[in-house]
Amino acid sequence: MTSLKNTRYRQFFPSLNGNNQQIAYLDSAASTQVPEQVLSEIEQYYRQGHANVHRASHSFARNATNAFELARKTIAEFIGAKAQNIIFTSGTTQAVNLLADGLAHLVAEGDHIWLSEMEHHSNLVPWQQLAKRNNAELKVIPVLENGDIDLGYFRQHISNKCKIVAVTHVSNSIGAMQPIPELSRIAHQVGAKIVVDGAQAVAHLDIDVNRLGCDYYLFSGHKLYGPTGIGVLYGAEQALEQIQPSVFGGEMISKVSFEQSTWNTLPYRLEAGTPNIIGAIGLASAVQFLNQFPLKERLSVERSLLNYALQKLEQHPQVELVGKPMMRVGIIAFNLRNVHPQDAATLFDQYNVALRCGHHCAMPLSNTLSPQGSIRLSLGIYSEQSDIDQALDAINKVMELFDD
Amino acid sequence: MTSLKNTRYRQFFPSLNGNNQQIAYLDSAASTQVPEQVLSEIEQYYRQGHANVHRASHSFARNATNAFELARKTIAEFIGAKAQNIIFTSGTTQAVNLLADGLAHLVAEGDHIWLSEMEHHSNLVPWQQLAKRNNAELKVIPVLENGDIDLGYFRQHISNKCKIVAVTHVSNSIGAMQPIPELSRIAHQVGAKIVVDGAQAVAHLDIDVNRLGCDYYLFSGHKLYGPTGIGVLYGAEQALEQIQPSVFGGEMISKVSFEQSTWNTLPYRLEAGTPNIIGAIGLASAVQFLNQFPLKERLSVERSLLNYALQKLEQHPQVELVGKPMMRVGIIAFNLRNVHPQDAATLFDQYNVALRCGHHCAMPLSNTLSPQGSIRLSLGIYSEQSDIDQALDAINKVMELFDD
Amino acid sequence: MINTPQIELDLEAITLRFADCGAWEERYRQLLLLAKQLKPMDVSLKIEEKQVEGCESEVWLHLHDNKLYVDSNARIIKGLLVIVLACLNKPTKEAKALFNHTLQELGLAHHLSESRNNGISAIWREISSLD
Amino acid sequence: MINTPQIELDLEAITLRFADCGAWEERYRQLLLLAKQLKPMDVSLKIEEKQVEGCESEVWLHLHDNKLYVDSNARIIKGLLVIVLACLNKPTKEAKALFNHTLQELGLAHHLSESRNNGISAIWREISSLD
Ligand SMILES: Cc1ncc(COP(=O)(O)O)c(C=O)c1O
Ligand SMILES: Cc1ncc(COP(=O)(O)O)c(C=O)c1O
Repeated sequence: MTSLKNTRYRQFFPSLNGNNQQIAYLDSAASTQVPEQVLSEIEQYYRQGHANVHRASHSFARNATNAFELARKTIAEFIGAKAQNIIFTSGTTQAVNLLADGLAHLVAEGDHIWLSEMEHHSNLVPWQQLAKRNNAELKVIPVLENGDIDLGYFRQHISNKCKIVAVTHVSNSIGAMQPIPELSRIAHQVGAKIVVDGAQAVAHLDIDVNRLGCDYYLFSGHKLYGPTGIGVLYGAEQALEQIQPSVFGGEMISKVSFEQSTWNTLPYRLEAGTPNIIGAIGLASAVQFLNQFPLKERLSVERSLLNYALQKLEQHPQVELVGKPMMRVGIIAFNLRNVHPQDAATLFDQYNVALRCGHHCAMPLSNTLSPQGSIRLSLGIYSEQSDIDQALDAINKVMELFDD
Repeated sequence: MTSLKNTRYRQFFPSLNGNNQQIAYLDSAASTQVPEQVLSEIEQYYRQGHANVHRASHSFARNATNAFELARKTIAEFIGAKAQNIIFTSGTTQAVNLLADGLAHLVAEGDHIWLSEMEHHSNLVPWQQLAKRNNAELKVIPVLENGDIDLGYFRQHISNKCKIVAVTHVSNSIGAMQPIPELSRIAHQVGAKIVVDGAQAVAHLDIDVNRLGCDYYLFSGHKLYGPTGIGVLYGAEQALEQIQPSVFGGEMISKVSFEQSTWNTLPYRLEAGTPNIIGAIGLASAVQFLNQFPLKERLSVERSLLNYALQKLEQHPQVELVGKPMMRVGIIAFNLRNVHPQDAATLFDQYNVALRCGHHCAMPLSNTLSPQGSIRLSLGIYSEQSDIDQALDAINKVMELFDD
Repeated sequence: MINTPQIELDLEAITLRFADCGAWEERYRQLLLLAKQLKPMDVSLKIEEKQVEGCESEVWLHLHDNKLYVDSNARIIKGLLVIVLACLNKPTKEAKALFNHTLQELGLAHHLSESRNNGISAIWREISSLD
Repeated sequence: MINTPQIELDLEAITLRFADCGAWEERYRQLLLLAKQLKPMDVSLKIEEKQVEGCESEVWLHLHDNKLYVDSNARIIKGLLVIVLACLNKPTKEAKALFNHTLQELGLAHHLSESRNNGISAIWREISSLD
């Protein structure tokens, strides 16, 4: 139990110290706090002289280009990939859209696109719209009562009409982890590409895209202790080549006339316009921040804390868990008996416990498991047992207030 | 001439002081340096506690949402617009793409899209691809020998087949300013929408979107002393309503089922995914930085400096100006006699003069005016006479080297 | 003016209930009790068409014969709705100002944020559109 | 090994030219003079198909009968091309290492950046693909 008392990580996050010490921030699934190190990296970059990247004919531009491309490498290695397989985007959502537009040519009339029932809207609506445009069919892997996907159903129903499988690695509303290696195998057996939304996974698991066996892996910087406005689309060698550009302009071009344009090489072809240079540098700095801690320890501290919270909540007579997945990562969804989740969140706020209520941008799942929505507690590297205890305390007080 | 010696502004830019004092940064058209104030605003925001916006059930989220929406207001007012007419994008390029996709429904087979010959690739290729998809025709306003557009030609040839006119406010390769109010009138006479690429204008002119009379106005934060990864798409009331969402996911949605989705209200409908919160806040801080100086003075200081540079370059026997537009803003393109621009840029770099050579992402114009490319000198608020003098000095030294 | 048949309390009576409240918890306790003062809305009216857009919790709003009926399944919102109704013996604009003022007085002002997903501002938007 | 009929200097002669150079300006003066040592490439070969992708300035590259011809309209690149050719009396990989080493020695190392638009690395990529 000593690891629960671990306060090694929190000290690096200025927003959770000083004036904010009384706040239990349990909303990391929405966005994470940013460590000191990232802030000073951002500042230092701008102080040393900023420039646009790629057309490097002066020292600021050379420095910017080197820092930007080094960031690509750092981030690539963090997920077991090579720099040339990393496309910078503005976030997970843009990455999914780049894919849904860029892979449209793979999806013909009558083809299938498979999703799970627990997808975030960002990994659902782009595919839904693609299906609509191409007269393809959206197929859904249903979720079992406990919140795990029905793998048997998927195995049974997928056919070689399926061209794309798009699944989340970890559900943002209930924390369920999907068996990606298995899903990849199934997808590849029918010749489909598999897209994995890693937004909720990348900060909480040891990610190796090769072991996962997926074609594409996506995540956002702002859920990985980095700045907003930066995201990553990883694509395996062949898979990346398949993405046709759908956003045009700037450095993604090789030659332009009014009659036609030819595209640059990868990864640049898929990065239209001036990239978010400082976003990439900031995210790489966040990754370096994480890299300085032994991975196993970092993950096990978080897992112990999650188990602690889970145990306490499960035992609480007035708490109803929403979803009890076999493998859970970073997130617990629950409701308080006879209390609307929005009321709970309002009062939690009063008790300085920061968490979310609602459908968590996953309405279909929410409608299946808990139509009124739920309260979501989610962890970050800086989370501590005291945060959980504060939340538990708040739960008791909320229930008291509602007892009248 | 006293205003030329003005060193009021530079002191606020850490990257141009201290170690870098010897560098003459004359590449602001590519990207601008960032003032101290913006750096501390970014740091302060993250230190005080960051969260995702919009679903504000705790104090970090409320603060983030307030800061983000206040940023929208600040930036709106800077260009004479209202907050609800501002869509945040990741940059000008993404803004043009949002438009080219979102206005596709206005362009039928055989319709025309008009551009000028001096468009940046980012305001060219998206329209070219739209024209291709919709079997429409791309029409080009040619550029006269001096680099101004041939307004007469445009007046004569535009017809009510034209649905969209997309023009740059200021050319990024030669600094030519377009007569936007006149172009807006012409476009509206035939019932077309007019899109204005303000990337090179917004830092250097007094922008009032109402006076310009355009339907859409776009720019990037990183050319306005703000961070990378943030841009703005302004749309007039009616015009904004016309843009159909083309990027899906997150807060742009009102309701989702697997069968269909309905969209949120404006501006959120066009902002898919977690927005670049820190980018918006940083850009608003840059705007506030500018707002503290009297506008007229700020612009006239820059204009005097540009005139000084222009005069010196015009008089230089070995300098050939590329483009001599009637109205010039912030940029001068030129070549050195018998010196390839890339050679010049390499040597300028040695003399600590930071400027660009090449086609400046505007190949069609480059091919017309100067097929081998050109050297581009561009100013920012921090530019001083000493920077120009250093460049002139470097020109003389380069010519000496090449004389052998 | 709109009729509000779901409540019997007037604004004075409401503010009186908060008069002795010290800590925020007591204020919220009052607000939650206030929610119980809202007579139920006919269930047949709790349908999607009557729902206010932009609320995290469901809020229903129905105007018939100049009578306004509201409801929510979130109790804090329901308590706030009672205060909304109590303000509606005035033209909408004045009523909204009064409501804002009252919330400030009662120490519940942070429910007034103009954030898009703030149910309360969505409700006022909807009520204004009834004018 | 590839033949390089456009130059007569060998690497030793080239480095000798830089031996007395102090300031960077003298080194660049030598580099610009070196460019003049490159015998012209047949104009009929200066066409788009022969152009190296990823260079800001045009660089042409033509291999015929194991003879390599190169040219550029930028003089600094042309000077560097002379050094490239002088290194090519070795297998490509060794030649590239030798070239990098030489540039370091001559104080021209910043032309070696791996930046995408760096003409020099594009040229080596192209030469390697000839192997
Ligand atoms: C006139 C013009 N339009 C568009 C752009 C593209 O801007 P961004 O790269 O920030 O998307 C630029 C900048 O390079 C520009 O100068
Ligand atoms: C599982 C999942 N997918 C996608 C997203 C969208 O990420 P972003 O808003 O950063 O684009 C999120 C975050 O909200 C998420 O949790």
